[in-house]
Amino acid sequence: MARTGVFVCWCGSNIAKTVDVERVAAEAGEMPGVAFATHYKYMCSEPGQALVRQAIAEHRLDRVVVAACSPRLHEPTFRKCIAQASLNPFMAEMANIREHCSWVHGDRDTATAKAIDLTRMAAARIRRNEPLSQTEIPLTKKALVVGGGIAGIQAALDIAEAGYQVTLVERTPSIGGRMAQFDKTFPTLDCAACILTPKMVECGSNPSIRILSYAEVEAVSGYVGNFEVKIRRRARSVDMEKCTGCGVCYEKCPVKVSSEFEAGMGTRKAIYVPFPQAVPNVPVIDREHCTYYLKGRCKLCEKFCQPGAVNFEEQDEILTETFGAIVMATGFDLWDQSALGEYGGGQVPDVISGLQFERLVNASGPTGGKVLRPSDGREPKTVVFVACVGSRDPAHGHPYCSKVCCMYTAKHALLLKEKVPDAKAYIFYMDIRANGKGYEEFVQRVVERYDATYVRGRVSRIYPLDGHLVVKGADTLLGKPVEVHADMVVLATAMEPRADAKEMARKLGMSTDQDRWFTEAHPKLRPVEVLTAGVYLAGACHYPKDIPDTVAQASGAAAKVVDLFSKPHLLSEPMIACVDEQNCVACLLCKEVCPFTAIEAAEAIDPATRKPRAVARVNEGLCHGCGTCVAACRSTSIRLRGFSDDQILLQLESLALVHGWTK
Amino acid sequence: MSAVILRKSDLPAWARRLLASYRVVAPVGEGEGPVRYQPLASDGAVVLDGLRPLRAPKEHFIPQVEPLLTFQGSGKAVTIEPMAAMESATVILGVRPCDARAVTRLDDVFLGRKEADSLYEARRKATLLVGLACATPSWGCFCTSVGGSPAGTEGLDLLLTDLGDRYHVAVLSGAGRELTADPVFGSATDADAAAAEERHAAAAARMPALFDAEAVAGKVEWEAPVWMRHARRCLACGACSFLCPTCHCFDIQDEVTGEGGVRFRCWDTCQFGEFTRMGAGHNPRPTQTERLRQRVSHKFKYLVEEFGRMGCTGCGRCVEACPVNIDIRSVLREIEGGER
Amino acid sequence: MSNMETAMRETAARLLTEGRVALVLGYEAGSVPFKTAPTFVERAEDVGRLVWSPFCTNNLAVYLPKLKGVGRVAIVAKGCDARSAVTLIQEHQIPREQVVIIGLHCSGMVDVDRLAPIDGSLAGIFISMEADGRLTVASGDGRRTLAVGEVLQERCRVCAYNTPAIADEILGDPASPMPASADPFAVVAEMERLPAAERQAFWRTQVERCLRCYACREACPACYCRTCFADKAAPRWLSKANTVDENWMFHAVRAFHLAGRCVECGECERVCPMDIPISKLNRLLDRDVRERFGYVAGLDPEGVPPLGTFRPDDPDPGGHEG
Amino acid sequence: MSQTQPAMSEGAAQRAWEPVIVAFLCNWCSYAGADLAGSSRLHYPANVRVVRVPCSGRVNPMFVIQCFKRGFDGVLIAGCHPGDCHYAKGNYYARRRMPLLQDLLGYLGVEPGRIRFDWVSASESGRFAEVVTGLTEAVRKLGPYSRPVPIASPTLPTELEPVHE
Repeated sequence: MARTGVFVCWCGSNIAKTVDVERVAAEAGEMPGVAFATHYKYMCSEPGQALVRQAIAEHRLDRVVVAACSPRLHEPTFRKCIAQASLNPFMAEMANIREHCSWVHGDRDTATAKAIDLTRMAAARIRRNEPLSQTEIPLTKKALVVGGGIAGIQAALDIAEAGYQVTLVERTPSIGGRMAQFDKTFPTLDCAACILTPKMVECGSNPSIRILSYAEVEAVSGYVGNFEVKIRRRARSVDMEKCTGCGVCYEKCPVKVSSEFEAGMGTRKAIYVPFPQAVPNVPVIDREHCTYYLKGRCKLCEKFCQPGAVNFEEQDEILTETFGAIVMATGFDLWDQSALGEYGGGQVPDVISGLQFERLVNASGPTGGKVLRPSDGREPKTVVFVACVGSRDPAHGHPYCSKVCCMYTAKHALLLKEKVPDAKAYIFYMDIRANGKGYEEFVQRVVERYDATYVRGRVSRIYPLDGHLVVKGADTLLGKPVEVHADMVVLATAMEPRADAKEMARKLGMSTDQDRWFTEAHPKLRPVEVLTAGVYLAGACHYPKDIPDTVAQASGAAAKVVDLFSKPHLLSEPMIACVDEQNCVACLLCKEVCPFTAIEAAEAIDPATRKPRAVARVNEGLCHGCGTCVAACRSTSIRLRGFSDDQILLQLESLALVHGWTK
Repeated sequence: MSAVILRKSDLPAWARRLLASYRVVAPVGEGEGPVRYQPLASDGAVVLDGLRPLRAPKEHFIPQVEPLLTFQGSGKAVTIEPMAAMESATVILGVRPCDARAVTRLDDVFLGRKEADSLYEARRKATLLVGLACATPSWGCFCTSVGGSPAGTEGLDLLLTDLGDRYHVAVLSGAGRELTADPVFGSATDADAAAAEERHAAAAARMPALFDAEAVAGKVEWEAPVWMRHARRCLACGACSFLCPTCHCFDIQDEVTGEGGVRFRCWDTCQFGEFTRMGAGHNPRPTQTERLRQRVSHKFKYLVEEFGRMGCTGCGRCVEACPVNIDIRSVLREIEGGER
Repeated sequence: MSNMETAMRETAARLLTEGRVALVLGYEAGSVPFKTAPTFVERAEDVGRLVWSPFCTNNLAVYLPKLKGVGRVAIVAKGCDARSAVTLIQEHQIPREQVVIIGLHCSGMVDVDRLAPIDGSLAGIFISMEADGRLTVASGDGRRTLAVGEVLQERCRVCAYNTPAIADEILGDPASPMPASADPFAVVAEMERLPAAERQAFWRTQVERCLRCYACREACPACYCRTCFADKAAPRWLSKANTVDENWMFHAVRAFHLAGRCVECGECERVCPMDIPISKLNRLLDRDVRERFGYVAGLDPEGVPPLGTFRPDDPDPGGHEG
Repeated sequence: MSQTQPAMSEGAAQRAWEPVIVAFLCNWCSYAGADLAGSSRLHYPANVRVVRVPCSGRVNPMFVIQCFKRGFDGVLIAGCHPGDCHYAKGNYYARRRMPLLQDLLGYLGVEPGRIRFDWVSASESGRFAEVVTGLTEAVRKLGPYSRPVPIASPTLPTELEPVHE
């Protein structure tokens, strides 16, 4: 039988003025399980706490109810207090007779009656309290950054700078990401490579950062502090240690393939580095196109490789490592314009994407920075830019704004004019969204000083005619149709989540929103966290972002990781769910409703049959104790420690005794 | 044995007069749901025609829930208040012969052992049973196969036989005779007696015996495939037992409220897995096979061994209520036929 | 013997002979002409036991979770039974590959009570199926021939899924849909028209006679919990005392636990010895789940039950509707 | 059988009927909103007895059913507004369960006015007071909810009156 002490606080006159505290204490003394009850002027004061501790010793109390203010205020106080008297801190409960009673009710009798009830409920509930403990969870102070674009690079650098080990996993042969493909950045027109490459190099040379390029995350298990991650290192066919980066291999390679880095505007070899400044500067062999892999002969690269770095026999390698935190910086894909039949369906060579235009104007691009149209290599004089291609367009699956197109389209018009001074830019747009530092001014400059003609309206059709392109649209401001004969059209196609975003989210136990972007933990207050503790977001895998926003979020994510790593170890959440495996029938509704993917299917031995049987199991590292699973469980086989069915039912029963059963 | 005559039109008047001195329990058709034996209100109508009521009058001897005592305590001081036994005299009207016979089987269990069950005893002693001969068997009925008859008199104080506009009332006990000491009763002629006989024979003819129950008792075995054959489809509900007029197993529970509460007993059944599950989880009757064996063996073997008569009166309620057509008649026929 | 019965036996024999299943779950002749009984056929030579008639009312899916461990099981399934199987697959009670669904086009099951002759007794009744599918019922009162459609169970009259939603084998000619005139939710609307006090009185009267024999629960394929909340000792949600309030809670909770999962097979109500109109409760939530969440139970084995998911734009509570 | 009923608290018998309403409040929003109502000294009727839960998703519909089984007069379930859940999604599941439960209980004769499921944020102290006041008034208008029938022998003379009229 419980030996509960009830301590009724006056809170000066805050409670005592409206509630007859003496009577509450007297009634409490008669309640089931209550061994001692008293009242005092300020329970939270040091003398008040001393009184509690003394009563625990004197009356051999094993649990304590404090009828006072809100537990949100003083629950920690009294937990600490009874811990000092050698009770488990979770053997304290509070009855909120101030905020929920004395401050909101005027009539003394009514308030006293309610205070007695609230105390009764707490005294009933506490009979089923159990000692809870927070266990120390060891913390692996190594971070995994997934994605080697500017977001991943920034996060990796910040974490490494704070003194922690970082592994940066990049799917392609080199880090650098989208930003490496860009020419200049808006609104300052800094050369993208000039500001990015130093960071790439720093990444490559920082001893705390290990870059695993040409690698992918295969599987993630575990939880915050201890994620076990399987990483597939795809076979490069070139020994990272031996290769000097001389480049002879790809000079000699006879196979030409359309280059991903050049967005299809240029070519590369079957053995290649994506771009000259690649980090690591070690080529890979594209086995799908390499003659040796296709036909079993060639090996020219091997023949010319002096250090003997080429290794055709290399196999994929699976690394399994433990990380304490994960930063997701997997970036975005561009929507494939071939879905747009009315714009030529990707079949008209001179209708290109914004990213392809970046490569065209880039000095290190396939044309050496000359703007030449793909079909015939002539310099275009009239170029139409179309914004919102697929974005803000629910019909094409992107109801959202891609956010960066307004700005880069303006930048493109400017760059065009700089490269081809007699060219004319037309920009079809829906709205101009230039909300960033210096952005609006930039757009104005393009309009005023670079002679760009902005046409507000949608382009309905683009088709080739006699060596040029007819662009048909409407000017919604003038309310009449517009037709422009252009030499080239640049489409600002929508940014969309990576094709495997959902798959990746599933691996990490994250969720994605209706557009498949990774979902943050809270849209306002926790924008870099996800619901899986220890996983953070950086950059456009979360939602379309430009470079400054991406870098800011990456630094935010890094700060979260550093904050996590600054602790000696993690403490488990004491009030979490646990499954009664004997009763669980593994319908797994709990798994469906868990916001934290903390519940998984598992097996337990059935004592009756001695055979394994499916059950649900709670991963204690992931559970946050919300109790949504508990309420979903039909056989009530999940218990939420601290908020168990027993505790709540007793609260209700204690009320029923007084009220429900009387006529 | 004497007999009297009660005109049907006089039945309500008689029932009302009984109410002056007795609690009267009778089949009452009440709105929706099946006809049940319920306390008759002064303006209530007794339903005596139709098939036997879906629920036996068993619940008036062993209520489904029955408080045994209340307790109130604080610290070491506990006060216990046992329930007083009922003393008010009761007449149950319209009891079918199978159900009246079933009461005698309950007597075996609750009164026939060393200690009588005081609550049962008080009720039983204060209760008179006025029977009604069955005219129409229900499809599950098999009283004739277990030594009973649609006009059986065992356990009854009076037996009414429907003769169209009147009842032939056989007086079977002294208490029964007192009940008929009422001006509404007339004397019965030989023709009435013959008519009653004729009705009894006609009803019995609709229900030929299906097996020899005496023979079955000797053939009930512990290990036999017949249990598994039928029990495999058993869903482990309690419909058979709860409707059975002789099933009497109960559980005792405490409803604790604060520092006091009530101890009650309530029907339980060997068909529930919980019934034999022990505290630590072990269950000596782990499947429905053992549970079906228990139920059949109890009625046709164990009670015979203990009291010399079986615990089934062939009312057929279990046959009709079983969701999966486990027909105890088939089980018994297979046992009788030596089909193992 | 009907064609369906022949096809069923052939299919069962083939599945057993080929070793594709360890057991076929079907119906055998019952102890009386208007009953069949669930049966478990494990050898091809026993398939002759299998029968098919408008009396095969049991939902055999109830046995599927109990047969874990015997290997792959074939189940003879009407539309409603197949929906139950879908629910069980969806809720991880049976792996899809461990069950072979022999779907039957169903024209409805007979409400046995509606066959009773004048004296209300089915004792000694004899039933035969005519070639045209009609039933001849012979009793002491004489013979009458009637169409199955005249004596259907209520749940069959309003059934919209008499063709199995999923099946591995499908037998019989596609059944014509049940008459569309019957609105399954008419009973719900009728109940809702009553004032609250009358509804309360109605349900208290209904549940007052509940014996808590749990036939409803045990006959229900969706009630597969190892320990029902009703039997749980700690905490004790429900007293074993069957007072009207405790019975009320049992039925309220059972109805809620079936929300979005009940396939309206109606077995709970059929097996209730006390004639408690349980379907009337289940059907309310069936309708609600359809209206609120656009979800119909037992159609998609891959689907997520409506209480296991949500939409951010689900309607917000409008406070009390007083 | 008065023995099975606990003694009424002193004074309870004299007082006229006062509705008993159980409020399940999520710790992060609605409980905090109720706290703020206290700090703001807002007054509302004293009929609500609060059960603190971590999240509205924790509220098992069986708790609500239990409340009415025990004869309480009203139930309030309040949680964070959609999108504000401390656990991100718990309230969305509550928003699926509770309306179904309200429909079910309504169908069983518990007047809809006795159950209120609503959002109250940590800053909505005024709203909390309004919700409680509104619910209390609605329940008061409806009168006492059906009181439970105690465990009793059906054949003991004192309990002979029919269970239902």
